[in-house]
Amino acid sequence: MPAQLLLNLFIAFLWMTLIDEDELKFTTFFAGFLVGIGIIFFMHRFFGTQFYLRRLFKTIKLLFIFISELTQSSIVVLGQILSPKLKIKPGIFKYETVLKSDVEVTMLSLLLTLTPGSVVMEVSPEGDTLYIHAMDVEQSKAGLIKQLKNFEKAIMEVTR
Amino acid sequence: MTITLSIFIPFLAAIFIPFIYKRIQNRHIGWFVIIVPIALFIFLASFIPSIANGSTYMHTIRWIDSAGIHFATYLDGLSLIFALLITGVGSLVILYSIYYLSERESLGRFYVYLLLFMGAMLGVVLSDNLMMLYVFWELTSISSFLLIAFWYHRKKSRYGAQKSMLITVSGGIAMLAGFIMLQSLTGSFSVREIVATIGQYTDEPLFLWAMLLVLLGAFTKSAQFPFHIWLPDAMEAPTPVSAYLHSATMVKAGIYLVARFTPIFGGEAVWFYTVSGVGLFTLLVGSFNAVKQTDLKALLAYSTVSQLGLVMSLFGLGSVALQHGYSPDSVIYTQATFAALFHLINHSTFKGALFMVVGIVDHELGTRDIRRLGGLMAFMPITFTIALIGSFSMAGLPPFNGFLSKEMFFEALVNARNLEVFSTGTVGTLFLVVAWIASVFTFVYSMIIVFQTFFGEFHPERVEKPSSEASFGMLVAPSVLAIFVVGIFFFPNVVGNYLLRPAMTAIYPSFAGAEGLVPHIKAWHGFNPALWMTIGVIILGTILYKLIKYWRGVYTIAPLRWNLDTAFNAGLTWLEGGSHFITRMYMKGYLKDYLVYIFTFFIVAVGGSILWTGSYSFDFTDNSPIAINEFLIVLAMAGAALAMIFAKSRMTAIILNGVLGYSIALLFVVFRAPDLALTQTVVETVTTALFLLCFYFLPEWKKERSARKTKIMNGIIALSAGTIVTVLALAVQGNKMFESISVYFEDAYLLAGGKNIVNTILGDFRAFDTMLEVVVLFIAGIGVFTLIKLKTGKEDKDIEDQ
Amino acid sequence: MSVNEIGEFVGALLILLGGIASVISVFGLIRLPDVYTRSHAATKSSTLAVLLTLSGTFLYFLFREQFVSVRVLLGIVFVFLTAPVAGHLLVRAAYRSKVKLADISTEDELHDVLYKIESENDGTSDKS
Amino acid sequence: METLITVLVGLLVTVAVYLLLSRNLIRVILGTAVLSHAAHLLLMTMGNGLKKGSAPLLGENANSYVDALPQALILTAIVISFAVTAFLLVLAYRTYKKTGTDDLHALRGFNDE
Amino acid sequence: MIETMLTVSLVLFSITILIAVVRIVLGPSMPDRVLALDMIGVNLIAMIAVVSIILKTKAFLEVILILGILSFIGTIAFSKAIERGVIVERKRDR
Amino acid sequence: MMNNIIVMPMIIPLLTGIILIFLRSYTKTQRVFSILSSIATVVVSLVILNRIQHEGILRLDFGGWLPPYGILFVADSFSTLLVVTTSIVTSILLIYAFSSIGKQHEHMFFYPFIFFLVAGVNGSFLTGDLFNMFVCFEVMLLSSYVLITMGGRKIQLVESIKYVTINVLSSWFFLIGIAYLYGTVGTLNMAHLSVRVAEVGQGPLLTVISLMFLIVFSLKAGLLLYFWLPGSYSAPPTVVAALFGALLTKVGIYAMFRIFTLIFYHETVITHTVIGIMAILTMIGGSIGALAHNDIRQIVSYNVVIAVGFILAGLAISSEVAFQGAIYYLIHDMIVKALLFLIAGTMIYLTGKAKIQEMSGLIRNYPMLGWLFFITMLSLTGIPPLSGFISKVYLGQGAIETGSYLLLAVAFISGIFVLYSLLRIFLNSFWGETIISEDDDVPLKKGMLVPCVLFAIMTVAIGVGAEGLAPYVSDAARTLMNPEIYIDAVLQGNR
Amino acid sequence: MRINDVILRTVARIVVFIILTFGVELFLSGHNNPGGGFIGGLVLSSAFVLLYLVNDIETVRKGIPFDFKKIAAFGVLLAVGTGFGSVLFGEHFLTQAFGHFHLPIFGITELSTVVLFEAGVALTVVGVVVTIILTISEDV
Ligand code: NA
Ligand code: NA
Repeated sequence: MPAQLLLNLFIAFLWMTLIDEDELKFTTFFAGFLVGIGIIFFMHRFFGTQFYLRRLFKTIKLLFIFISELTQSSIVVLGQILSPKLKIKPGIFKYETVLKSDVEVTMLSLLLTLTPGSVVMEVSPEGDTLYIHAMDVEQSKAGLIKQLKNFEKAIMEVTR
Repeated sequence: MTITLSIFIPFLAAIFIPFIYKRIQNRHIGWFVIIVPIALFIFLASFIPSIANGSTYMHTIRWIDSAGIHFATYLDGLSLIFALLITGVGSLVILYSIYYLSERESLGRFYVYLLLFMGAMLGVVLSDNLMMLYVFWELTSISSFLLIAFWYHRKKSRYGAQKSMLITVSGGIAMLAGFIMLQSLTGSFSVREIVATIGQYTDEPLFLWAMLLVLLGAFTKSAQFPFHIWLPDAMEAPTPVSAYLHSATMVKAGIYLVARFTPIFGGEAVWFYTVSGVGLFTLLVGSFNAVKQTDLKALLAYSTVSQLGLVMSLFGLGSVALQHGYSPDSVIYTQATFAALFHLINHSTFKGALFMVVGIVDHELGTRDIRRLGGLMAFMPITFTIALIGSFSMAGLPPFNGFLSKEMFFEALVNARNLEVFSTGTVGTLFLVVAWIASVFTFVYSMIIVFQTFFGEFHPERVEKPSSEASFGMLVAPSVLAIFVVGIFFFPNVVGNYLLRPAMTAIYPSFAGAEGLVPHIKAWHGFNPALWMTIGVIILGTILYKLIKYWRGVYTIAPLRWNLDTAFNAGLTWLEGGSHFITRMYMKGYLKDYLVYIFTFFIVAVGGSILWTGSYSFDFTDNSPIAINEFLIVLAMAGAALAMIFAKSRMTAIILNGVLGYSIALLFVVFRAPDLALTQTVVETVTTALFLLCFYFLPEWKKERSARKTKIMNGIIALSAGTIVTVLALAVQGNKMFESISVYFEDAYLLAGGKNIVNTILGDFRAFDTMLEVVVLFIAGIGVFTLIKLKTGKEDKDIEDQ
Repeated sequence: MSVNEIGEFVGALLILLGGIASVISVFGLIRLPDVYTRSHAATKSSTLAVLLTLSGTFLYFLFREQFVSVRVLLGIVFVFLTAPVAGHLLVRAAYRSKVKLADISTEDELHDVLYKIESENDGTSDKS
Repeated sequence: METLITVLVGLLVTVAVYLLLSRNLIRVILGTAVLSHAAHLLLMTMGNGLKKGSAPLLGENANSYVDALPQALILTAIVISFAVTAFLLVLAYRTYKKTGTDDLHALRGFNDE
Repeated sequence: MIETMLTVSLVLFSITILIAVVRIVLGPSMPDRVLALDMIGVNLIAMIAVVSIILKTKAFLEVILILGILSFIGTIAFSKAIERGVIVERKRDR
Repeated sequence: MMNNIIVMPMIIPLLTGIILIFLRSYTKTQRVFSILSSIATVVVSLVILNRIQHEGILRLDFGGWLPPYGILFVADSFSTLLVVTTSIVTSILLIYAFSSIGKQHEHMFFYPFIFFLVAGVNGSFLTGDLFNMFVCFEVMLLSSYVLITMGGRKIQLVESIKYVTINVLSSWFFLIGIAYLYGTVGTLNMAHLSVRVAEVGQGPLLTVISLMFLIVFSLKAGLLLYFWLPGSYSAPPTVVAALFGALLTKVGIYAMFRIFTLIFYHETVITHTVIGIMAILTMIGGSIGALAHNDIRQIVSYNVVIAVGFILAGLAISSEVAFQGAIYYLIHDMIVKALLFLIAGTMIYLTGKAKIQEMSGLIRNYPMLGWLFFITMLSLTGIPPLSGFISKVYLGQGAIETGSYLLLAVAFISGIFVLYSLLRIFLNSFWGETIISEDDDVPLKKGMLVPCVLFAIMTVAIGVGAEGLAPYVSDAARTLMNPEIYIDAVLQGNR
Repeated sequence: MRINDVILRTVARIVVFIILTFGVELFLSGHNNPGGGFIGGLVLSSAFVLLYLVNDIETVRKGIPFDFKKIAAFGVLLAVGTGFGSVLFGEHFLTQAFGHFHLPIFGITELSTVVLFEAGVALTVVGVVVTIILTISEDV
């Protein structure tokens, strides 16, 4: 994968030297980079690995999942704060994740924590269990776990 | 030139003595030392004829030219008398000391001090420049200090030395102030120039101050009441020292000063009353106290005090002659001065001899206590003879020189009674009575010396050593002095014509050559009042001496028992105790107190002057508008700040400080200061981190248990400080007087090639500040490292460990 | 209205929304019963607020001055990255420093795990 | 604005002085910190007026700029007060470790002879 | 219009800060206070952004980023202090 | 014309300090390098002093930026005399440090801090910019903070907390004083400040602001606000105490002279009267304090206080002669105070005791030390022909000329207290029965004695050879008396 | 239960690089934009502070085995040295020179001795801040 990036940069640089006679410009480099992307996308099977920008698309997908979750739960929490009577039942629950690497667990935790109504309190020393504080355990635990699964899947698409 | 050199010779000798002392083994070092005074005496004596003919010698070496301070020597009749006394008596004292001091003593040190003193004393009497005089004046105090404490392991020696040093140096400092005033008046430090021009300045208020200050110097040095208290304690010095410094020479420096300054200050009523009054009173006090002494040396010390008083008073009386300048009528008053000079010489001879006698007694018997002594005449005939001559001369009996000068003293007093000037009438009579009473006591103690020591029964068990006559060598010096005592009685006019005449001319320049300035001294002058007074003294004195055990009780009567010494000691103790008390009162060691002092000073000085000068004119017209959000932020900051005071935990306070810091960063943004906002943010964070780093180790805050009153006081101080800062700032904002220089920096790009003005100021216009600021930071960094890592091994003994 | 003006308006609107979100979240900070619930209000709602504001700012500069502010973008990424971490750390610190959960809390699956092991540790250290 | 900030400065000074007069070392150090905040703000108000002009960056082509000199001075002052605070804090820390107290009443020094 | 919106949001942010200060003062627990401080930091970022728009300058965009970085660092330091007392360990013991 | 040489008295120590950081583990090299560079500083400053005699006041515009916009160093006779003395005193004290401070300190950057301190001190003397003076002060102060705590004994820590806090406070006053002044007249260059203040006349507001500076420099100098001084000067190692005693208060005094002769000299009725009263109270307080204690270090420290009052009496009098006196006294005091502190420290080192009643008869075992102390005592009392004398004469003249009799009286009487306080040490500790037998006494290292002897020689030399200094001193006093000389030199051509 | 800092450490790894880059950028752009040696240095040191907060001292020391005191000293030397450099060229102490140079790749570039000066400042700041924090932390 880094090989693809290096190659892409090389193409861009080559492009730049080919196009510009006397002056070096960033815009030319960028254009060369785009050209490189195209070339590598066509050729990536020869490397025996995935096209390296595929992750980008997956990441963007993850981002959108996140933003939608964020908006939904934000509204829920804002509503809870603003409701004349506090009707919440907060609590801590345990969630065992299928994710393995540090980066994956971190990403999951960040996303979960960013969405309102839940905070990751602890990660077990082994890194496979998250302890989560939820704003309203009784009502949203099921929803939260669904959200977690959603995130797990999206994350794995990016990282694996 | 040679005269100047004569001052230096003793100093030079003093430098070499320690080296010689190390080299020689079998010869007393004194034999080398004695060469110096003898040579100098001969040298100075060679000037007698020319000086008697009216010559004077002057020589100047420039020293601190810009200040008019020169090394100017001046030899005239007055200085010559003193110079001869210094070297003459000096020679005899050293001769005496050779036998008196054993080789076990640290003689090197002794003679160094003695030579230092001799040089200093010569310097005093030969100086023309006041500053040079002062130099040597203090040097005599110092060498005297060293000599008194020669046996410094004795507590009493140290005490005596300290006392003399404190009193004489203090007087010296006063005198210095007086000298400087004289210079300010006349523009010169030269005595001769001042004498020449002083007439124009006598009406200035400064003139009087200068006079009193100079007199303070003279009185302290010459042990005049109430400064005489140092002299008896100075007797802790080895006897040769007492004979030399504390009878013959140093104590006469004050007399010299008065004589020297008579042409300047004489003729003033204040001078007359002060000098003669203090002199007479000292005479009375000294003689009265001498009688009760049981230590022979102490007795001599008090006698010296009284004799110095006598001489002093004579100079006072003699100054009257200058009141209207020269006239044939006023010459008569100069006789007092003549008597003073004459008695000065006489006193040196008989008192020197007496001190040496006491030294011999002490040396041979191991005690000087009159109550233990008696009957020494039998085995110390020569010593007895000398003592007799000395004492009788002191008592004013013929055929000894003391008689002559004593008679002249009485005559002067009688003359003074008739004085028209200064409306002396009744005071003159008082003077006369005082003098006469004092003379009676003088007679009594003189008799005590002779009779209680040498007559009566000898009790061997009361003395420490077996008794015998002193060695020949020890007797030489006092004998010579005794011969002078007798000799001067028979040939007084030799002294009068060759030594006193030029001295009189020096003191009364306007009387030079006047008829009767130098009278013909006669032992027999008919039955005049003075003689009757002497006879009275003898009769009453004899009676009092005989009946002494019946009236000794008066010394225990309250006012007479009171002792200035006790007062002095109490004063010092009180001074130390009081100082300790006061210092402890405000130097408690609490940081808080110190800060309170500082803020109080700030509030009083700055706040007070704001109110006093009314510098609180405000002008709010130029204020920028406030947005609501800015106001709210300021409100938040105010809240955070106030909350810091009441914060119950340390971390809360730290957090609140963080709020302040970050909010200030926002204010910097509002005020268009991006660089500041950036710096503030980072610095605040790092500071907070540091607080937390150090925080862990500290215990949780305890509630301040300060009293409510303290809290209110603190609050008032804090509020006042805050108010003053604000008021002053508002006043400044309303009173901008100039445009700032910072307009210049707006050309930063042209000048320094940078578009960020602040950065160009920091990196270029004021790069030096930045460089140093980096250094400050660096020092702090390395300093923190050192502070934590350097732990010296030894632990707090509260003592320097390195 | 030109495209730029619309862009600017959207930017300002986002900022205003951010302001409102911020006030609401601070309302939560006052209102909610314990530090854990407050942390929800603080870390998330205010993160949302700042994200809205920064996005608005980004848009504003983009449309107003045709200026792509990398710093603002970086700022957004940064807040995204750090805000949850900060929240997580704080809540953990609170729990480990034994700040009590509010009474209305219903379950606590962490308590036993954390303190059972700790007391075991204490036991071993006593023996040694 | 100037007046508002000046009053704030006065308040900060008041708080700082009150903290300085306390018995607790950390409070004293916090006092010095607040004191320097106040000084920096005060310096700010001493320029040619707050908010009058643009940030002193020539690249922005404004008509007038705020006074840059006080800003430079404050920057220097901030760094210096940071250095001093750091040292003072460590000093307090070290003193506490050595003496076991941060109560200034217990830290009198020479006078407890 | 835009101007008003911006001003209003500035006021809103400063109200947030003001209330957060109240939370700091009230506590009750230390994490509460740090939370409020963190919130103040975040809101300051927002305010600076808005001020930049109002002043039409890019001069303060750096400050936004810096403030983000540092309030993060500050919060870490505080939570470590609360959690473990020590904020920088010599050697991680467990 | 290029006057880069006048930055050298600051830059040489600065660079030396930095380079010594890298030489941490090479003690010998550190020493050699230290002494060489401090001698170089002496030479350079002497060269500057003489150039001023020929060329008048020298100035160096940093970065070539003309005053009042840039920062500059200004070397006039007054400042340069102090720089020279500082450099000499430091060189001699370094010799003492070599044999006394110990490996541990040397390994912990002791010499760098000394050099930073000197850099700060010299910078403060030379700078022509008020804010830069603030920064130079900080360089000096930070170094002093470190030096006073070095070793970390309890007493050091406790005293330095007070010292640091009070100095932080005074730096704060300095900063807001600068703020006010800048707000009012819009400039920082001292000569330019003088011009502007003169132009509007020193009104009430400016007078009030000047009092802010009075507070700052009084704190630094120990004028009336001296309570921090005795404790903090008693705590550090001997060399450091000597350095403090000799240099630190002098910087405050210098600044006071500079500010109140160059800028705020219009309203003497207020400012100089206040200074006079403060000087009197300082002398009294110092005198009382010097008698109040039995601890040598305290006695010695209060003697510093007395001297401060004495010198500033010269400023209160404010005549050319009085200035001369004050300048002579400054030089004298730097040397003799260093000597006094060294001797006191050596006594404590030798006996392990600090109270006068606990030591006795030292002169038998250490005669040289005893006589050095004796000379010091006399010199401080103002006994001629030692160095304290001439200043006393000049100050007296100044006081009399201007009718400041109270100042005169207190100044001269304080001399007696100096004498008495030191006499107590001499009589109790040097004289008296020898307690230590000659066998088990601590040997007095040559390296400790030599610096003392050098200082003693200097006090004699300055006293006897006062005329040699006269042209410099009178030039300095003339410049102080006539601010336009300084102003012309700084703002030549661009006023 | 042992503390698992996985989230913090993972994020910090990224954040540190952002801060470092930003710090260098601030340092370089200081002459024309907000920033400069001080701020750059401060930001760089805050990156180090973050490293120490997240990891322990020994770990960081293995990764960055510098003596920060020496770095600071070198910084000061550089700052003072640039001042001295101008003396060698016969200019006033601390005279900064700047000019526009044609460099390969960068084109017309403004080069200024101020950069050296500022680099010294930045190095000092980094060295000092890290030294202080390390020293205290090690003293536990
Ligand atoms: Na003693
Ligand atoms: Na003793």
